[in-house]
Amino acid sequence: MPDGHHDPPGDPRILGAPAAFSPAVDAEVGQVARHLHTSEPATPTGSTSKRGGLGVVFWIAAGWVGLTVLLALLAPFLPLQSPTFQDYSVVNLGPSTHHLLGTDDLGRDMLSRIIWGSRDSLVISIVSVVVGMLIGGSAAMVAGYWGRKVDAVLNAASFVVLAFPPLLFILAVEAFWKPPLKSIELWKLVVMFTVVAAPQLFRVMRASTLAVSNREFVVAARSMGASTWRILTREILPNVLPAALSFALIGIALAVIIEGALAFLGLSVALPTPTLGNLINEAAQIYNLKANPTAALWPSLYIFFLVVGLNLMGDRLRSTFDVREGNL
Amino acid sequence: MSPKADGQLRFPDVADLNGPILEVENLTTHFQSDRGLVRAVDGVSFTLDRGRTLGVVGESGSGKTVLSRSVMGLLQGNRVVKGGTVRYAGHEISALSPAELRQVWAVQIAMVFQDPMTALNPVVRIGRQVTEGLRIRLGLDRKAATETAVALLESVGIPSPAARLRNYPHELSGGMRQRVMIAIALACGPKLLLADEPTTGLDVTVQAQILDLLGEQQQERSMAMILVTHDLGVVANRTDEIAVMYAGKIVEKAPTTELFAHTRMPYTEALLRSIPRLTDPSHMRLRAIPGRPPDLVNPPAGCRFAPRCPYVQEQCRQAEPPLRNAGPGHQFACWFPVGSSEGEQALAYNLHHKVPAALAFTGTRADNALAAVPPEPTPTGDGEVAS
Amino acid sequence: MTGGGTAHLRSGQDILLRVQDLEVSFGSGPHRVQAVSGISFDVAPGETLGVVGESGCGKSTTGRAVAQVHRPDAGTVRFDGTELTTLGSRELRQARTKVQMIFQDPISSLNPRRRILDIVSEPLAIWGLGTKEERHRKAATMLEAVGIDPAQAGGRRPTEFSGGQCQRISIARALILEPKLLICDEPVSALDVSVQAQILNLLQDLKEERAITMVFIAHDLAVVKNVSDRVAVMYLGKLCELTTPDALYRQPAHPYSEALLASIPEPVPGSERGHTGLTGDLPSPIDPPSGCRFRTRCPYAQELCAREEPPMAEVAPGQFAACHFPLVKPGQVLPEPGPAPEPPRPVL
Amino acid sequence: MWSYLGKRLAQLVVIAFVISILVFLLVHLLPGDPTVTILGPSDTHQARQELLKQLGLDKPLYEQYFIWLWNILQGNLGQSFLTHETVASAVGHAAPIDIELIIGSQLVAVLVAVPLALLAALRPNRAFDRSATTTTFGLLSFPSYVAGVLMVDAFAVGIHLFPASGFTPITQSLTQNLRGVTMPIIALTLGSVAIYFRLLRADLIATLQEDFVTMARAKGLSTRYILTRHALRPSSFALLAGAGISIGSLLTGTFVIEYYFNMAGMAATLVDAIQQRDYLVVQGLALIISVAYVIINMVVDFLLTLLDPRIRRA
Amino acid sequence: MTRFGDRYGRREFLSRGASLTALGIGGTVLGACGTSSSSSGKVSAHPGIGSGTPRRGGTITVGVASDIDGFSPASSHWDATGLTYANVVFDSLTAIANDGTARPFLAQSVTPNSDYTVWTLTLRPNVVFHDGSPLNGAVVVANINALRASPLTGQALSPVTSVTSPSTLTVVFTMSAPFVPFPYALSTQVGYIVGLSQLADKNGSQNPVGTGPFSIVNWTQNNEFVVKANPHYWQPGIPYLDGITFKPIVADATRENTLRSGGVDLMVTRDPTAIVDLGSDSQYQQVSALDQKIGEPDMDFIVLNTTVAPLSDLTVRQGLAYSLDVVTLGKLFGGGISKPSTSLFQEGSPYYAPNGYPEFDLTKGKALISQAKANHGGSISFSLETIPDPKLEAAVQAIQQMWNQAGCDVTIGTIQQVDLIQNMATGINFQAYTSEQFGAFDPDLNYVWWDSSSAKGPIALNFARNQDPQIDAALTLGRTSADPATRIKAYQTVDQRLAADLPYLWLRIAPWSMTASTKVQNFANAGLPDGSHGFPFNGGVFNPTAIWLQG
Repeated sequence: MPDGHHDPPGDPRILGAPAAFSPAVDAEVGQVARHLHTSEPATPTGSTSKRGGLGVVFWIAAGWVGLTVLLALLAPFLPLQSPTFQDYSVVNLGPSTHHLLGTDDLGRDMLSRIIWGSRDSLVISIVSVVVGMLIGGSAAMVAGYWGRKVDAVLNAASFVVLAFPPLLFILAVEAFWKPPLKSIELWKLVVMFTVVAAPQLFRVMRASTLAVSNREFVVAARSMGASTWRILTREILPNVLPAALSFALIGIALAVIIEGALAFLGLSVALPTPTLGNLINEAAQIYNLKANPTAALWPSLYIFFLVVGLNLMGDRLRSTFDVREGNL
Repeated sequence: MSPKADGQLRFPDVADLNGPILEVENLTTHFQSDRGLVRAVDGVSFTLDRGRTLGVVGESGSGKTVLSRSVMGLLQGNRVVKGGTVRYAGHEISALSPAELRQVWAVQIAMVFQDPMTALNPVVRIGRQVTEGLRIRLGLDRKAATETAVALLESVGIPSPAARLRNYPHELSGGMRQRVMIAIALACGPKLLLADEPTTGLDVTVQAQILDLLGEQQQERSMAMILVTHDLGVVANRTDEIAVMYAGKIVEKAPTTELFAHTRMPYTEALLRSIPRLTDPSHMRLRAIPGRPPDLVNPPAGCRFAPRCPYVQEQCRQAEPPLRNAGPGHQFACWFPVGSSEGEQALAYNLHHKVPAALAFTGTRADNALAAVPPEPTPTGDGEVAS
Repeated sequence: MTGGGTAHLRSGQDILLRVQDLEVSFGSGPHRVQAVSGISFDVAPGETLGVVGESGCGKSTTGRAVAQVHRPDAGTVRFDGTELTTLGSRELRQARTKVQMIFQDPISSLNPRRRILDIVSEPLAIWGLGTKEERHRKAATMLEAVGIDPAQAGGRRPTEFSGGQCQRISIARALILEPKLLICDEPVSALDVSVQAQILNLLQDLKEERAITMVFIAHDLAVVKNVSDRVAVMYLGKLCELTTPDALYRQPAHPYSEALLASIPEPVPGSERGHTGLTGDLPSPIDPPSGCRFRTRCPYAQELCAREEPPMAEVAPGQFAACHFPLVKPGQVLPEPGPAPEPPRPVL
Repeated sequence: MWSYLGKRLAQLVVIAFVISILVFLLVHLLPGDPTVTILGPSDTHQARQELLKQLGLDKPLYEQYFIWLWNILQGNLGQSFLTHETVASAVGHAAPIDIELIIGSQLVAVLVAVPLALLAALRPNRAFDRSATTTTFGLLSFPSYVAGVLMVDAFAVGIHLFPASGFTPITQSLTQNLRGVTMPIIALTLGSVAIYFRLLRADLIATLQEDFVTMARAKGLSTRYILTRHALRPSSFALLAGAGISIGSLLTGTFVIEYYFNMAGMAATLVDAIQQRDYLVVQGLALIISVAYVIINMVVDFLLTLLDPRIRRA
Repeated sequence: MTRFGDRYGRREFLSRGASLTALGIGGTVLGACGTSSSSSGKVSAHPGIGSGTPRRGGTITVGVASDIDGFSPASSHWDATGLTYANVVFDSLTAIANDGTARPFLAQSVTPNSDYTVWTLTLRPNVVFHDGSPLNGAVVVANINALRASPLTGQALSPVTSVTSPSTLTVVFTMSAPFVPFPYALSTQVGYIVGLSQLADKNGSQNPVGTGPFSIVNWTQNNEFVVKANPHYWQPGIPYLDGITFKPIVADATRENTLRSGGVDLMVTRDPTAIVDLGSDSQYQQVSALDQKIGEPDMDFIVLNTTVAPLSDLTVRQGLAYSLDVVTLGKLFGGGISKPSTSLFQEGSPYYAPNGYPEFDLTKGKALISQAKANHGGSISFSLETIPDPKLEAAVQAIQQMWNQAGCDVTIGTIQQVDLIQNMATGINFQAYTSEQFGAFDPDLNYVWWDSSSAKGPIALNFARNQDPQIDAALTLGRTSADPATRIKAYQTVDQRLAADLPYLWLRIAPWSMTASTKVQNFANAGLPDGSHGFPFNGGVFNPTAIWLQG
């Protein structure tokens, strides 16, 4: 089946997409592949491997997210008041030199609470998404590569987990698991989030794996006698990882927001530990909103920019590596 | 000049036309890219008489596809830089607004695309894809449009055409899809058909059928046609005239027989010789063209083919050769043309000095040292590269 | 397994690959597609077998089945004294090193996320041969052999290369394990004519240097003729004709071969044959025609063709065709090959 | 097509079965005792045992499961231990809320996102596209619980435009119903608008580069016609898949909004029931939600096959 | 019991129901309250009491804090909302007047024999149920028997050994022991009489048939309860309204928003900030239970498990009490109206007397804690938990800091309401919880919560498990003595002993309030048939019978 024309710079088709694949391959890989290699309006050169191809926006977002993570990591070493120290003489104050972002209804320093709060929020979101990706991702690669029965079983399993009402699951875990140590509360949430995230990531990565598994370089590796493990790790993984990574970033953003929702229900990390969700939840109460609107503003803004940053990064990665949410 | 009346463009009947149906003058199409201006079509001129067929031949990246789309005015957008004029039936269509151009398309000029798999909307039934032009452009009602569509599909050799209208493109074979596309192009009775690699995606057996079909339809409708292809074999027997493009420029243009009989441009010759022939014995070494087409952002100075040319001399690298006449209708752009004494001397000189391109041209074994041609790193990727 | 026959198989020990009654199918149930239905062929060491046919005729599937990339449903693939179809996965992995493939889409066949030197040395890495430096050194040698400068290219990724260069890299990778058999699955059909010539020359050179046996799959008869010692013509999962390229060109025995030949456009004005080749499309492989599968498009078809499947038979010495009414009758003397008409070549 | 549907249906049955087991086990292994909520913490052991017997909770677990399953197969989802309201009737009250919120929010999201995406994709990276893209990023990062609080403050408390809480069944009063759901729907819509816009825009941009769009232009068709009749449908696969996921997650994801706007939807009812160990209600609701999730996804799959004729063979 | 505004469990009865049960009907809920309502509203001198001529017609919408699980006194768990609903569709045999005494209501008279072991009720004649059936002794007997048979309410009537109806309008209760405050019990959940058709109806708990001023139109769980005026109501001239729609709105904020946006005309809340805000707004009128002097007010407190170390150590409990700064807590969370409390009763109540409860003294607290540490391995560590409610969560964080400053190692956390109740009852995993309880017109209604006998066994209703013979004796005395002075003394003893034993660390009086838009008149002024005024606002419970709308 002749085809082929790797359209060079200047050919109008390239204005759209790097038409690097033959229709024959397209037809085989089907719709998923279509999604995999259609893209944002590419430059006429259509290359994806350029250095700095992620653009300024990405790096600004990454810088912001990085700063957030760094602050969270360094919280114990920063010259911050304890996030739980209550000073009843300075309740509900606006920003001042002593309290850069003001204080809350118990006279605690908002800046300190936000930075410390982001610690647990980030641990929950990042760890659960990373672990979810390890579990869901490996299952996805196995399912996508082996196909057939393995795929059918894993796929159905992911459906079961997805369809199971997450609220029931979370409340059940909440009721079931009473960690003897308060420090484990955090990990309880991580486990819940992981269970919820894993099947989602499974579906994303399965779609990418399916698309990649049919590519000829995988067939080539097989014909060279590569073991399955080697094919999965050397050939498929590097190709599904960027896509998965972009979803992971968006997943982390989502997890930060969901942590907030759980805090709204009193299901997030136990008191008195601040999390971003706990902070918003505390501050968005009507009595606090009236007494101290800025206390709600700061954590909301913080979440907002963190989530925007993560979304931007994920989105940039996605458009650079040509993946669609639609492959879920 | 056809006057515009109440926003409607009017074109003279082709039969009454005195001049050529298409005149392209110094057409340029550049694209703005991150790396700079991509000179995809760079000063191309030609004319086409009604009912005649022009073949446009070149490698991928030579700008031939852009040329056909530029002629039609299909390339729009803020990153397209256009220049030159295109006159259709005496009317300067390159100056028309997009809305006006819509009146030209399909009814006056139509296009057959390279890959029917991608050029037919995969989620729209054949029926609508054929009839929508008829209904919207020609104002036929549903019934009339359907009847016309059936007739059209029948005329392009599709069996049980009425049933096919309900099909989606993927339900047809490649050949059938290409026939559908031709039917769509012909639907509104264009006077000029641009066929952009109409058979590239097809099997050889089907390719012949499609080319025959195009020929028949052209005869019947006395259309003019531009046949764009990378395969000289395709145009050899089906065109009146051939233009060879290289790096955005026409480097040789001649009536078909003349071109094959008296090839002037080394590039044309190299193209011809690199094709394996059935008539050649097995295991015959092919004469490959070394290197790759130039980067259209920074084309080489002088003749753009110089880096790959077996005849190349210092002059070629300095000065760009103009299009010169070599007999009736035959133009070429070369300082050391094939068949001339300068050319022969140049080649002999190069062979003597073991210029790799010349060695490759002879097909000698040594040229695997093509390796020889230092692999210029391709900064961005696409574009045929040698090594 | 019906018909087909094995008259064209050569006896004798000196056969590297013998494929017999190969059947491959895809899908299941009513949509089961029999892509290859019982074909047999053999390849002698150092020989190049060209396989030609329209898309959908099963030629690529055959290639993949030989390499056991897609395991066949039935039939035997005896390679270098080993029966591949019955091998367990471990032995098969071993055996696969001796059979390598080159694919149609040069870009898709290289992992876009890996560097060229790693890609080419990957087969060595898989088998743990040598240290990393040694592997890279060997890969560099291979790259040089295919005309890629390892110093320049080794550290780059496939997306930075053109199709032609990628195909060279694929070839380097395929040859690094020094396979005995190279299966080239449409290696040039995605390339421009000028590059196609480069690759064909390269393959030819490598074959001579390294005494590689090849199965060369393509749809372009002219290309196949150029590289092959024997040509197998396939149609709808079946073998139609097997002969030398010159015989095929001079005197095709099977009507399908004739049609195929007639379809090839020659870059010579006026060379067009009156005959336009084939009409219609390939029938559906899900429900192939009875008897001779080509009969629905065959200008010579008779009632017999629908009833009975023609077996392969020798119609001329070394020329086998599966046709009830071959265009070359057994015993018929072939016209002497005249000098090939030279195209106009002003220089040299 | 029918065999495809049949296959999916079989899949649905299997998944529903597995989920029913999981739901049942999880609910019954929950610490806590429904008799305590019913009787209160009184220490009459006998009353408790009697109640357990009466509720059928004294039987072995597997037996309870099969009784439950058998009842479900007969269309009887059970009855609350506490209020004696049947699960079916509870669903009857709760489901319309979710259905309206979900359909409403997704419909609004699509109605907003599609034209925005069409306009943005037409001239990618120009002013309109950039501002729409930026805005949607904002929306995406704007949690519904914050949106709800702000809207109530502005539109309910502030200008009395909408009620701050409550759900009026559509059968009772259409205008009241619409006024009541407006703010919850908007709160739920925001994120979805962003997601739909982004999915559709990206696909549209890709589609608009396709040859068939060029071909449609070459037929002299108008931009509007091409966008709506040629580009939209092949660009909406990801949108549809996204809608499936979005709707699926909203099945219980509406909880915060239901809570804040005081609407007793499925999620809120489920949480209640869990809190009270109202086993049968939890089981019934969880099963219905799960099955709804699977059905929605299958409907999406089915719609995808309608939308994209190429995958019909599968 | 616990509940500051449970934002999570939608039904308050979870807590109240539990207490109910136990108590039989006791306590809290029904109890809730007390006394005179005082107005903090600034609009009218007598908010909740209509001035001018009542107007007939119109409907109102009322926001309540929870929904109920049914209308059956024998099997439903009525919290404040449940009793409010009951006031609407049913009538109780007795009712509390604004002086805090129980008066005959559906009964015409309630008379004990000399030793309070036999009580005779005469029923009001010519009273008919919504279904047209008459009220008579047989109906009451059927009701009481159903209540006694129910595991939920049976205990509340445990002193009753038999009930008979010697004549059409007479009912006689025979007790096993003197039961002085019996008329109070008849104003609680067990005093509401339903029609025979409801009793016979399998789904009776969803289809109330009462004698009340309104009859049910529609009840959609968790959504609304709609009633229309009963044209045949036995009290002449009322109700004035054509109908009422009740909307259960669990979240305090949402309820307040709904009032502010005009979605409800009247609501109940116990959020001090809301009370202050709304009270200072001329668009609203307010009735608050904060100044209640009668009976016991609803209290917010911390309940300690006195059987588990380290809280089993009285020294520790004393240390905690001394280091708990209720005044600061009041400032932080009380919106300026909170009343820190150190007693079961409020100053001004007849039962109130100085009780010796530890006043805040951090130094003393620290000393006691450090003194106790030696006995507990060097540290006093325990967990304090509350239900998920932002205000409670904030409060326990402050308390944590206070106690940690005193030298404890306090862990805090949240626990779902249902688990909290179960843990308290079983004593498992239970150390210190926030709680709300003890509102009652007559302290006897809290008998079970304090009696030593209910502090034992696998399930204990005396959650703190505080066993004090002096308390037991005082409680018995209060129940069996008819002498008011003796009774007052008895309950003062209870209060003093609790202050000494410290099973409960008092925080404040629960700040219940009722807020209405200005058009709603007379919402806290239901009359009683004897001409007295009914108790206006009893914690979260009120009686909307007499409401009328301003023109």
